[in-house]
Parts: sequence; structure tokens; C-alpha cells
Amino acid sequence: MSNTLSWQHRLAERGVDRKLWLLLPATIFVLLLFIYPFLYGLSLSFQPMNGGGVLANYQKFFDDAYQRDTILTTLKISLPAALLNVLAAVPIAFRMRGRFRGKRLLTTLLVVPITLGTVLTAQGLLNYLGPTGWFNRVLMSLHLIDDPVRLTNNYWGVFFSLIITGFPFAFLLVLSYLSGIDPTLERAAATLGASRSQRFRRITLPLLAPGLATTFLLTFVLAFSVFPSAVLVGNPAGSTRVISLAAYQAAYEQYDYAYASAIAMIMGAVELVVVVIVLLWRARLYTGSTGGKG
Amino acid sequence: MSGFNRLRLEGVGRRFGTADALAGLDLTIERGEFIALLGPSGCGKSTALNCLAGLLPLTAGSIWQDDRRIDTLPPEKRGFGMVFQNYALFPHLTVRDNIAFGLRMQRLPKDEVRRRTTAAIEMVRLEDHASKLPGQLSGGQQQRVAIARATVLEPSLVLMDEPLSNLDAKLRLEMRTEIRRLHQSLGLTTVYVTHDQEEALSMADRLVVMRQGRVQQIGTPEEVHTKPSSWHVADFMGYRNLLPLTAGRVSGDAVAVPLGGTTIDGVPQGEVATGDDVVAAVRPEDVKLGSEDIAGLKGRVEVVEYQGRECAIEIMLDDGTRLHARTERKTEAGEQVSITISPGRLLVYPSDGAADRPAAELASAGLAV
Amino acid sequence: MSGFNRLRLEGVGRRFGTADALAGLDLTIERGEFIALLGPSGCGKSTALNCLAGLLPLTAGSIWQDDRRIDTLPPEKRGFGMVFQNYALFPHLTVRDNIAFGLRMQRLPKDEVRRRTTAAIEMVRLEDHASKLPGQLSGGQQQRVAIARATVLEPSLVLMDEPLSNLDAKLRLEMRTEIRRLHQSLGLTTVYVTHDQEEALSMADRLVVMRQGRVQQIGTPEEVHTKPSSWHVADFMGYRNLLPLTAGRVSGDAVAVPLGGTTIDGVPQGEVATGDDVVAAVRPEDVKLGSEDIAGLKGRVEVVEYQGRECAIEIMLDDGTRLHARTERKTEAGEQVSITISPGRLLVYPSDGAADRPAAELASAGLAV
Amino acid sequence: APTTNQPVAESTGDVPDKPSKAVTLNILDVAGNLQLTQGMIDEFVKQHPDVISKVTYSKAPAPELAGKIKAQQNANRVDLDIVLTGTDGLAAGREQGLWLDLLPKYADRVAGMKDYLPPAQKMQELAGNSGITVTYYPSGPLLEYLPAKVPTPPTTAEELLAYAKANKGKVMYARPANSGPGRTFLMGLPYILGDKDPKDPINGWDKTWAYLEELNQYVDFYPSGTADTMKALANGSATIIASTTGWDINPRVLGTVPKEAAITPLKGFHWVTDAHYAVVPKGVSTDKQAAILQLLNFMLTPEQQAKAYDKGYFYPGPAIKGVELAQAPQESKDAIAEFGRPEYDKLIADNPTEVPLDAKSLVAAFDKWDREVGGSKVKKS
Amino acid sequence: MSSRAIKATPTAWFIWAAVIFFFVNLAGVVGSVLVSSFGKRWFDTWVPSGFTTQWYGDAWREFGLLQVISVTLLASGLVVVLSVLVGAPAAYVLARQNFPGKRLVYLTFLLPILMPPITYGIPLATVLYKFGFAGHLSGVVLANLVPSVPFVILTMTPFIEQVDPRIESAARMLGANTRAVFLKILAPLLVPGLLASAILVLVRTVGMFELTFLTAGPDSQTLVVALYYSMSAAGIRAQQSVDAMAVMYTAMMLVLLVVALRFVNPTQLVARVKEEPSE
Ligand SMILES: Nc1ncnc2c1ncn2[C@@H]1O[C@H](COP(=O)(O)OP(=O)(O)OP(=O)(O)O)[C@@H](O)[C@H]1O
Ligand SMILES: Nc1ncnc2c1ncn2[C@@H]1O[C@H](COP(=O)(O)OP(=O)(O)OP(=O)(O)O)[C@@H](O)[C@H]1O
Ligand SMILES: NCCCCNCCCN
Ligand SMILES: [Mg+2]
Ligand SMILES: [Mg+2]
Repeated sequence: MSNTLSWQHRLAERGVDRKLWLLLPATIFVLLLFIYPFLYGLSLSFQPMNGGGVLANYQKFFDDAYQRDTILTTLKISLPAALLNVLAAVPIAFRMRGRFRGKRLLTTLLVVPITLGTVLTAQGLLNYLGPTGWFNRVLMSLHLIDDPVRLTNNYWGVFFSLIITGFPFAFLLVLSYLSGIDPTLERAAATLGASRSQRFRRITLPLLAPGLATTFLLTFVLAFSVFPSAVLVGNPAGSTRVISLAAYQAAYEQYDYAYASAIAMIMGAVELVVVVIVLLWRARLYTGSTGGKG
Repeated sequence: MSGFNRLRLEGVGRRFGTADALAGLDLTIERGEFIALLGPSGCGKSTALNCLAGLLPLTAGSIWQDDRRIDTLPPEKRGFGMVFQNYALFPHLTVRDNIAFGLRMQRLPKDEVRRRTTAAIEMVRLEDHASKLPGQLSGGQQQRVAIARATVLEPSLVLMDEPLSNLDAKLRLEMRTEIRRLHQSLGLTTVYVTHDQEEALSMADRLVVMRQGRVQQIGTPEEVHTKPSSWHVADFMGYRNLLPLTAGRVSGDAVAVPLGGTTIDGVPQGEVATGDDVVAAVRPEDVKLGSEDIAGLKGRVEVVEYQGRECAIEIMLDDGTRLHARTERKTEAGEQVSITISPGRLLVYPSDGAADRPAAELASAGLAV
Repeated sequence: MSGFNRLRLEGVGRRFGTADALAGLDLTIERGEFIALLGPSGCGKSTALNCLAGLLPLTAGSIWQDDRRIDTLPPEKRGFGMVFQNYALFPHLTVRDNIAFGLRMQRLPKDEVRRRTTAAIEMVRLEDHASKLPGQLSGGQQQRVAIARATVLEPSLVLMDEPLSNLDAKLRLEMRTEIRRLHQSLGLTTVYVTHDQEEALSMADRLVVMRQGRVQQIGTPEEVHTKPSSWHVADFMGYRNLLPLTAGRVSGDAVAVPLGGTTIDGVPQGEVATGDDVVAAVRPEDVKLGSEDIAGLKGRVEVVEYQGRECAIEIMLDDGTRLHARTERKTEAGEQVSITISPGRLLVYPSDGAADRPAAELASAGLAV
Repeated sequence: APTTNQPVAESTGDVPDKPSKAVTLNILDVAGNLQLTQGMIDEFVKQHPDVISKVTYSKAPAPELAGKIKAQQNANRVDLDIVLTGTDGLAAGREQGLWLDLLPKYADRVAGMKDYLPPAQKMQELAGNSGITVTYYPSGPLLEYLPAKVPTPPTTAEELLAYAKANKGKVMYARPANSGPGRTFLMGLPYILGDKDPKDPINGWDKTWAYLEELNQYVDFYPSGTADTMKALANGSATIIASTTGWDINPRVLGTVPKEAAITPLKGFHWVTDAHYAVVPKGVSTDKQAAILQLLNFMLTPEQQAKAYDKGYFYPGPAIKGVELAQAPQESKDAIAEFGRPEYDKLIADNPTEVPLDAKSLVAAFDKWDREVGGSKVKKS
Repeated sequence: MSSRAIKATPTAWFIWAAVIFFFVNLAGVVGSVLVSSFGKRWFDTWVPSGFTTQWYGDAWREFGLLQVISVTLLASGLVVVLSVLVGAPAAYVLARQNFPGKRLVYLTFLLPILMPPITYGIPLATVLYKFGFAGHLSGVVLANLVPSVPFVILTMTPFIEQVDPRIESAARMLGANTRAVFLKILAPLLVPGLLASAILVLVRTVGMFELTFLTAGPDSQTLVVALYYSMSAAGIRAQQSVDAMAVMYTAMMLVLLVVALRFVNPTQLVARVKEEPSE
């Protein structure tokens, strides 16, 4: 008895007790439905369908400019889109901190695009930004342009679709980070003689930076996995042939699951590189309490 | 920013929606004064301070610095220093950078910034902590950073909003002395907000007692302590015995009030006529236990609370009135005692009808907060 | 749950990782006692209470209720009541349902639940608020709901964790009396946690003074107040003057210590030999101002803080030592005064080497929190 | 809910004439074929509830077909009973060995197979033993344009190139791997240009590849589906697009493309024919196979085949001989009367027909096109 | 009332202009789909030539939308219930308890929402097919659980942290056992949090394309997947009937959203990623 008791004493010291059983379902779930398939995909990627060395699939990918370039294509779309989403969100969220009439309506309106989904957005962009869509019509009737600008079925179509679905998300995240910063800090800076812009640059921005990094990451992850819109509003044969499309084609057009898994793994790895770079940068920032709601 | 000789608030008010958080505040602050704004939670103290600082636009009145109207200036142009309730230290800047912030905003030469910052750090004795972040400091240390940050600019006016309310009792005592010392040695003019009457009494040259957005009394600590202007102020200033009574005979500077089956004399505060509803106020320390045989008030000790040198006791008078007293004498619950009230220490206030009377203790306790 | 005659804590300890939040707590609680756990923030008071309640598993020691070992029982099996710091009322239940919660958990008949709940509501005088939600109540009312909820089960032991710390000063005083009254009238056994020494002194039958997870002293309020067992306890109990000195001549129950250029006698607390490092402790109220001409300690008044009836003053002795005193005499900064220390009120404690000395005031202030 | 099939083992025995009890069929359409045949199938179910009690339909893009079926077969849980597919899905599945070989063993149970039109018969030969042709059309390549915008359409490959050069971005065809007209255009070019071996895209299509690469300079982008090219034609952002008979008539019926749109062939063109097939994945129970054979037999009767005229979707549509427009439902007759083109009869009669590339060559051609034509807009290092 | 009116700075004007520009274009995007879905024919003109509702009927029939919508709601409902059942207890432990390896566990739980769905979706679909789940509702539900459970954990954790642990302690001290604490105290207090995460998971699952696309079978397509097919599957389909489907999809999402916003503040719709404390 005293033995089991002292054992319990030692576990208790470390915070291990019966409550931890509650983690069990989620743990089993994540192991079976995420870790296992992931590892399965990983091991599959080392078993090339058409023989060859363990790394043959990876070699095949990197030897083939047509495939390799998808990495760059994807980054060229997702990085600027994520960056724009975050940067545009900051000033707008900043304006929205205070209380004003219609704030809830405005935030609600901003939530709407999240629910549009990529497919509807694609369809809407094709209609609206297409050569005879309202956008071009307005520009032409204002004589700003003579010929329709091509904004769909190319890079821009995908880019806009990432803005429409990504910006509201980034905005809401930034807004919640921003409202976590104690407003008295800015007031304190004001009493110390800091002007509006100095207060923003010296106080708010540094405190917001880690949140911006996180927001950037989350929108980047969304943008990086762009798939339906790359097909529907992009130019999937050319400038928007993103890596998820390559993975999809390998799996479902060439039936080479091993190769598809390898591409998926490469995709994860590339994304991880960006994530790690951003996290390393973020780790150098001040990330403690911001004095606000937590 | 240049100093000033006199700061005048004229009818300053601030309204939120339809509620006046602050109304008609008139106050003149002389250079070098230490003024405390005192009052219960929600009475408008912080509102007044923020109006003064420029953090909250006025909705009425004006503020004058000598002959210059300043209530339209933004905070960064007023040149006042402010110490916030939870310090509002910049969490991402070191102690040194926090203190240097204001100097840098003035674009002073690097050398001067360094010199003055170092001096301020020494002044608050944080040499060993200069390169820590605020999160790594104790409450008392943070407090001192906040004070150094506000005073390093040598502001013409320093505003402090309950700067001690987050500290524990022992530290609070020490920081009190420290703030007062800084005020004196730096020759500051200070407006200090607190809801702790002892703090206000011990630190300020003048107190401004507020209630429900309005000034109740302005005076020296002694004036406010010994001559509260209304029973509400008395209540707040530690007159724990507040008795709703009816005034008896008024003769010169004394009014007789019925208490415990007999009648005792009090000092009328304001217009009191025979038959008026009044509130009599007396502090526990002015209720003295006499020996049993002296004629006068009599009662039974109900509760005794040991408080070290003294005991706080609660006495039930023969007419059911409860009186709080403090005594060094050893007493026990149940003991019969006779009571004297120090002459001149029973203040008798007129009361504005039935609504304006102190409520019975527990019920009021419940409703007061 | 049945009552008990005696509750014993034997070597109770609780460790978090590598840090002992509580170590070797031995304490026997008799039925009907009111025990206060007292100590600065972080000293382990709440930890001790939670161990007793069963909310925190022990990592050492055992707890016995008469002859039954209870430290392995979950909280719901111990039958203790608890009042939490922020009351921890169930925000989604009405006052009545909050109070009835425990009775319902015991699956008592509806009638009995209703009857006992109603009685408890009457006891704390909340009849008019029975169907409100906690969010609609004032702090004092919430407080009373918490007490009623904990006591309606007639628990053998009631635990209270700083139940008054969120109330304002005036209400705190009133609720103190109220709690003590309930303790007596319901015949409860109470363990009460506080960091306010005045609160502990005025309410408890016995105090347990703690520091850094360890018990420093157990005794009646008077014992702890007048004879703190170490200078740390003294520090906490309001001995604001703590002077690191070297013991002079020891004679019987007196030890001479050098102070302000002269030598005065103190009462040794523990083993003190000539030449030892000691800490002398005296309360400000035991430092008296004499008239100028009396021989003895002399100094200059440095700071005067008005505190109503009395002033708190700080005196710089000729040798540079600062002493805190309280006086009813009118003094001014700069005045020369002579000082006497009430005989028997200067306590002289051995100190364990250089590390175990009170630090200079401000520095200690910073580090203490 | 799907009826889970028996394990693969039980699906290999002899197929009875009639299922032991009425079955439920899950039909997947990856070719848009249901537009033509759903009416026939529903009719069969109505007439023979004792054979098929219920049919569920679903649609998917062709490319993912094989992967899905293969995965199901690996898991021993095939829940698709008939796949309606074009040559692409058919071939992909054959390469993976996904389809049951119903032929030649049960050919006599589907009587209509003996009456295939000659080019449909050739298409059937392409299917080997696993697929049964259900609809046929000569397809293209054709060019479609709006006469208002292109008063004098190009009639030769050279003129098309010149037109494209003069009107940059106005000539459009969709990515061949995803588009019937796109691939028909691709497969038709070697005949028009007179390439060495029109059946060998890697070694025999020098002129074709050179032509496509030159054309590519005047093409802004390749949409991922034919529908996008039709939309472009309708809204004027393209003026000439690749088309086929069906893609010409049906979108005009639907109002996706203005009625005035016209077509023209390029000089020297051969029809590259197209067909839709019904295939049965391995793993489907013999009971179901029996029902499927009865159903296919029914579908290949002239009365049912007449439904394939539809609204010009796969014009003309029927795979067997002797099916006249007059036999078609009234809706079809009306639509074709209004939107059909009398000149098609002559074009079909006067030009040679060719079967499309076999699956391997086609995939190679797609891959080459993807990399060298479509993908040339991706910078390569 | 205030003596000083709020003065808008040029930056403020610029920002508001940008917001308005965004909304105008957004309205254009959504509006053009809506208008087109009712248009008879719409070529090179401002508005369609004539209006009709026929496309809704066409889309409804061609894609068997009744079945698709019921599958969508059923699958999303199952995902919501399961992910809350699995996620909420884990969120509880992560909000309340410190234990060795907590950071690792937390990271593992969050990984699925940090990964592109395609990255794990392809191997996941392969595994699900291998075990016979994919191609059926069960596969769709399992695949959608992968990002949903972490999402529940992420959204619930702050809500649980907001419940003072002393309230639980108080219940225990009053004799409540673990079950009673969960049912009588935590559950009612967490209703807003549960609703928030349930509704969010619902909205996300209805809108989740990739994972459903990779695992759905003929009878388990959801509305987004059907919509994608309507745009990309073989065959000729009037543009307007795709638009009609998109409008139906949006209408459904909007209904869910309006319901959601009755319970949840819009800023809570996006989870606050918990900051790891700095060391
Ligand atoms: N931004 C605001 N909007 C609406 N009402 C406000 C606002 N700020 C303060 N108030 C109200 O104005 C009154 C005065 O508030 P103020 O903060 O000045 O009180 P205080 O005396 O500082 O109290 P405390 O001691 O609690 O800090 C209160 O009733 C408060 O509710
Ligand atoms: N869950 C925990 N994990 C780690 N350390 C803890 C935990 N709970 C308490 N401690 C530590 O144990 C020590 C004692 O804490 P405890 O809460 O008992 O102090 P306390 O005397 O109640 O203080 P206070 O007056 O501030 O409430 C503190 O140093 C605290 O940081
Ligand atoms: N009427 C044209 C129908 C086109 C259908 N797609 C054909 C694809 C064949 N695999
Ligand atoms: Mg305030
Ligand atoms: Mg505590």
C-alpha cells in the first residue's frame, strides 16, 4: 500500500493522474487516422511502382522540370497571397478595434466569404472577372481599358480566389490578436509623447508580430494547398500547375500511388520549410503576455 | 514641456451615453502639490484622471495650464506623465528601453537618452534589472519602472491611477513612502487616484473626495478626516458608526441626539434643527469604554476581535443600536460596559429625507457593492 | 458525513515538479476550532487547504480524521465544505440551486432539500434574492451564497480560501464579523486562509504562520502577535523595524544591542550570545517619541505621513539607521526628536549568517513579491 | 445505400440468364453518357422490375475512375456495377486489368452488337473484350465560330495559323486530356497535315507537334474543359474554338452558345470517331452480371438507340444501323430540327473515319502535349 | 454629444475605401453567380436576356441533389457529433492539466490543421480504401474527422480555460463525482463553446472539398464535390445550372452561418491559436 502510494505521490508530482485517460480517444484517433496514414504514405513513397531505388520517386520528381517547377509555381501563388492577406488585415483590423455602429454587421459580412467555398468563388470569379463579366464591362464603359483584362484562367484568378477565401480568415485572426493587446499600452505611449504612428510602430506592431506570424502561417497553409481553384479559375496546364495538382494527377490519372505519396511528402516538406522559417523568425520576437485578455 | 504655475479645471465633465461619469469638476492645482482623488469604485476618479491626461475627450468644461487652454491637445502634446494601475509597461521592451521610450520619442541625442535613463534607473534602484523584460520583474519592481518611465521626462504633472492597488500590504506601505519621496525630491506636481483613504491621507497635500461623478469635498487630509462634509464622506473616511436619528435640542454648536435610551451631544455639521432627520457619525476609536459605574451609555459586548495592540468590539446598546468601538482594554463577549463618546467627535449631519440614510449594516453590505 | 473530534495532518507535503509548495505540515485541529493559515503570497496556504480538501493529491504525509486515514479519499467523499476566493458560484444556477446543489448530490428527498435550502437562505438573509443568478448579485451577496452553500451540508470541517480578499475595505470588515458569527452559531470547525494578518488575528483561535511552504509558528493570535518565533514571522506580523545588528552583552532575559550610537536592551528570542549576528525587531507603535531633553536615542524626522488620529513617521537615527514610528504627536519633517522603545518590545532574533538578514528596505521590497 | 457486392471470388463463375432476385445497380458515368442513355436504362427498369429493382447514378471526371475502382477491388468491396466511359477510362481500366471480360463469352446475349454501324464496329474492336459500345458519333475535328465575328473562317490549317497569329488569344482549344474536342483536334491534325504516322504520336507526328507549338505562341491559355471554350466563344473572348458535332449542337440547344454559331471543317480532315462504352468492373457478382447483360441487350435495340439522338449531345448518337431521327422522342426531333445542321449528313458521308489512338499512344500524346505545348508556359530550367 | 467629432484621417479614408472595394467586388462575384443562375441566356451583355428558374430544377435532377444534400447534412452531422465527443475531453485535459509531454501531444493534435489536406488526404484515402471505408459515408466521415477533431480541441480549449477550475472544485467539495461534475457543471457552462465549435465544424465540413473528394463514393458525395463535378465532369451542362447549384450551396452555408452567428461572436469563428508561453 505504501509502495503504490509513494508511486502515486511521484506521479502526482508530475501532474499525471486519472484525468489523462480523457486524452485516449483523441490520441487513438490521431494515431490511426493521421499518423498511420501519413507514415503509410511515407513508406509507400519509398516503394516506387516501376522499381528503382528507394528514392526513385523523389529522384523522378526532382529530375523532371515539369514536376519540380510545381514547387515554385505553388510558392509563387501562396506566399504573396498569404502575405497580402495578412498585411491587408492589419490596418483594417486596427480600425475595427474600437466600438462603432455596424461593427458586428461588418465582421459578419467578412465572415461570409469563408462560407462561399472554393468552388462557388471560382464560379463567381469566372463570371465576374471574365472577359465579358461586370468588372471588365465597368472598366470598359469607363474607358479605362479598351480590351478586357484577362483576370481569370491564369495566375490572377487563383490569386483572387485565395484573397477572397483567405482574407476574411486572416482578418478575424488578426482582429482577435489585436484585441488581446492591452489598449492602455498605447495610451501609456501617448502620455510619453509618442505620436499615432510611433505608437503603432513601436508598441502595437511588435506585440502583434507573433500573431501575424501565426496568421501568415495559417493562411499560407490554406493557400499552399490550393487545389480546386487552381483547376477552375487558373491555368492548370501552365502557370497555375500547383503541386497538389501534380500529386492528384499522379494518383488519379497515372495511378501511381507511390509517386503521388512522394509528391505529397515533398509538398508537406516544402510547406514545413516555410513554416519552420517563419517559426524561427517568430521565436525571436517577444511572445509573452500582451497584457490583454490573454 | 515647460512647467506651469497653476493648472485649472473648470466644470470638467465626461458623459458616457446618458450617464455622467464625471460632472462639474472645478479644481486648481498649484505647482508642487500632491493631490489625491479619493472615492469608492466607479465614482469617476479614473475618468477625471484620463480627462486630465487627454486620453478621454471632455464632454464639458475646459482645462487651463496657466493661460493656455489645453483640453484640446492630444495626450502626447500635453507633456504629462502617467503611471497606470497595472503599470502598462511595454512587455516587449527591457526595463531600460521602457524608461528610455519617452526620451527617444523626443528624439534626444543618444548620449543624453543613455545618461538620463541610467540616472532614472538608479533613482528607482533597478540597476540589476535594467536589461530584464517586465514579465521577469516582481510587482514592486514593475511599479518602480512605471514611475521611472513617467518621471524621466520631468513632466510638469504626474498622474497616477491607483498605482499601489496591485501590491501586497507590506510592499504598499513601502512604495507609498517611496512615491512621496520621489514627489518631493524631483519637485513634481502629482495627481494621485486611490480608493484607500489611509493612502490618500498619508500621501496627499490635498484630497478631492468624489462620489457618483461629483466632488464631495476638497480639503487637507486633516480637514477631510476630522470634518467630513457629509455623512457619505464620513462613511468613506472611517466613521463606521452611522446612526440615523432624530435631532433633539439644538443649542449653539451642540445638538442633542437620543442614543441608547439617553441623550448625548453632537456637533452639528450644517443646518440641523430640532426634529430633523439626522445621521450621527462617530469613529470606532472615538467610542471609549468607561468603567461600569459611570453614568451614561450602557451596552453589552457582542463581538470581540483581537487586532494586536487593540481589540475591535461590537457593542449592543440597550435600545438595540450596535456600536463599533476600539479599545486596548481586555473585554469578552457578553460583558456589560459603559461607553463614552469623546466630546466633539460625534458629528451630526442633516439627511435629505428617508432615502438618504445609511442602511442597516448587513443589508447595506449586500447592496453596497 | 459524521463529525470528528480531531483532525491530524502528519508531515503533509506537496511538490510540483522539483519545487516544494508545501513541506512537512504537522497540525492537529480540534473540533470547533477556528484556525487561520497565514503567510505571504505563494507560501503554500492554498496548497495546504487544497490538500486538506482532497483537491490536490499529497506527495508526502497523511491526513487522519480521528483514526481514519482520509488523504486517499476523493474530495466528494470527505464531507468538508469549502468557500473559495472568488466564491466559485455556479454561474448557471440560481442562488437557491447553488445552495441546494450539495443536498441534491446526496440525493436527499425533495422536501428536505427545500426545507434546508430555505433555512440556509434565511440564515444568510438572501430571501429576496433566492431566484437570482450569481451574476446579478453584489460581491457581498455572492460571498454569503458561497458560505451558505458550503455550510448547508453541515460539514464536519469548513475550509475558506481568502474569502474576503475581493471585497472592498468596508465590506471586508463587516463580512469578517459575519463569518466569525456563523462559525460560532453553527458550531463549525473552520480552517481559514488569509494573507492579511489583521484578519487572521481578529478571527482565529489559532494561527498557523507559513513561509516558503513551511510552518513557521503555530499559536494563539496573541502569541503570534507578541512573540513571533523568528524575525520572518515578526516581519510579517507588522514589526516594520527589522534591524540587522550584532548582539552585545547578554544578561539573563535581556541582550544589549547597539543602536543610534548608544546601546539599548532587547528581549532575546532563542539562543543569542554576545557577538552573534542578530535581527532586532520592533513595531512602529512601540517606538515612542520622547521630549528632546531625555537622554537616549536621538534622530531627525524624515517623513511624516498623516493617518488620521496618528501619524506614521520615519526617523533617521544619528548612525543612519531608519526607524518607523507612529505617534499622535504633531511632528514635522526635519524636527529633532528623542526616542524610547517600550521595554520588552524590542525582540532580538538570532540570524543564520549573512544570507538570513533583512535586506535594505527598498531592495527587499522589490525582491519580496 | 449501396449494396455491397460479394467478394471477387464469387463473381467469376457462370453468369445465369436471369438474376436470382432483382438487383440494385450502381452506375457511374465518367463520360457524360447518361445524358443519352439514362432514359433507356430507366425504361428497362420500368419494364423489368424483376431483373433490376433500382438504379443509382453518379458522375465523376474520367481521370479518377481507375484509381477508385482499383482501390475498391483491393479492398474487395466493389460497389460500382456499370461504368459508362469513353475510350480514355476504358483504356485506363484495361491497362490496370479492372474490367470483367464479358466478351466474347456473352456476346450473343447482346444481340444488337451484330448491327453496329461500321465505324462503331471499329470502335468496338478498340474495346477488346471488356467494353460494349453503347453510343457512337463521328465527333470531329471541327472549328466553331460566330459568323458575325469571323466573316471568313479559315478552311485550312495554314489559314487557321494565320488567323491565330492575326488575332492573338482568339483561337482556343481545351487541354486534350480533359476535353473531347481538344483531343479530337489533336488526333485529327496528323491527317490534316499529312503526318508520317497518324497513329504514332511520338515518332510520327513531326508536323503536328511543330504546328501545335507554333499555334501555341498565339494562344493565351488552355482551359481545363470544353465548357470553358464554349463559354469563351459565347462571350466573345475566343472567336474560333475546336468543336465536334455534339459540342456544336447541344450547347446551342442549352443556350450556352448563341444559335448563330457556325462550324467549318479544315481541308483534308478525317473524322476521328468517338464512342461511349459500358464496362463492368471485376468483383461484380454474377447475378448482377446477368442483369447487366439483359440491360445492355435492351439498350442496343433500335427503339432505345433512337433516344441517343438526344438534343444533339452526341450527334447523331446511335451505335447501330437503321436508327432514324424519326424514331426519336419528339423533344429530340424538335431540337435537332431547330439547331441541327443539314450539312452534317454530307460531311459524315463524304469524309473518311478513323478510330482514335489506342490508350498507350493517347497517354503518351497527352503527356507530350502537357509538357511541350500546354506546359511550355511554365518556365523550365 | 462629445465636443469633438471623430476626425477621419487620410489613412482611415484609404482603409475604408479598400474595405468597400473588397465588398463591392465580393458582391460582384456572388451577385454574378446569382444573376446567372436565373438567366435564360447570357452572352456579351450586362444582364441575361430573360429570366427563368429552370436551371434549379435541372441541377436538382441531374445531380440528384436531394440525395446529395441529405448526405451532406448526415455526414457533417456525424462529423460534428464524433469530433465533439472525441475532441472535447482532450481539450479539457489540455486546458486543465500540465503533464510531461504535453507540448508534444498538443503539437500532434494540431498537425492535421497545419498540413495541406492533400498531403495527408492522398495517403489517408489510400488507407481508407485499403480498409474498405472509403467510397462510403463512413470514409467521408472518418476523413473529415481528421481536421475536425483538432479544430474542436483548438476552439474548445479557450472556452474550458475560461471556466474557473474552482467551480469544478466547488462541485466536488459538494459531493459531485466526476460524472456529475461533467454533466451538471461543465456541460451547461460550456454550451457556448460546444455550440461554437460544433457549428464551425459543421460549416467547415460542409465546405471541405479535398478530403471528401478523395474519399467519397457514388452515394456519399457532398454538395461541394457535386458542385466540383458539375464544373469538371464530362458532358455538356448549361453554365447556369452550375450557377444554380452554387447558389444552392451558398444558401445552405448562409443558413448555417446565420444560425452560427446567433450563438457565436464572429471573431470567435476563427480559433485563436493558443500561444505557447515563452520560456
Ligand atoms: N468607456 C466607458 N463607457 C461607459 N461607461 C464608462 C466608461 N468608462 C467608465 N465608465 C463609467 O463611468 C463611471 C466612472 O468610472 P471610473 O473608471 O472613472 O471610476 P473609478 O472611480 O476610477 O473606479 P475604480 O476605482 O473602480 O477604478 C463608472 O460608472 C463607469 O462604469
Ligand atoms: N499547479 C501548480 N504547479 C506548479 N506550481 C504550483 C502549482 N500550484 C501552486 N504552485 C506553487 O506552489 C507555491 C505555493 O502556492 P499556493 O497557491 O499554495 O500559495 P498561496 O500561499 O496560496 O499564495 P496566494 O496568497 O498567492 O494565494 C507557489 O510557489 C506556487 O507557484
Ligand atoms: N457531344 C459531346 C459529348 C462529349 C462527351 N465527352 C466525350 C468524352 C469521351 N471520353
Ligand atoms: Mg479607476
Ligand atoms: Mg492562495
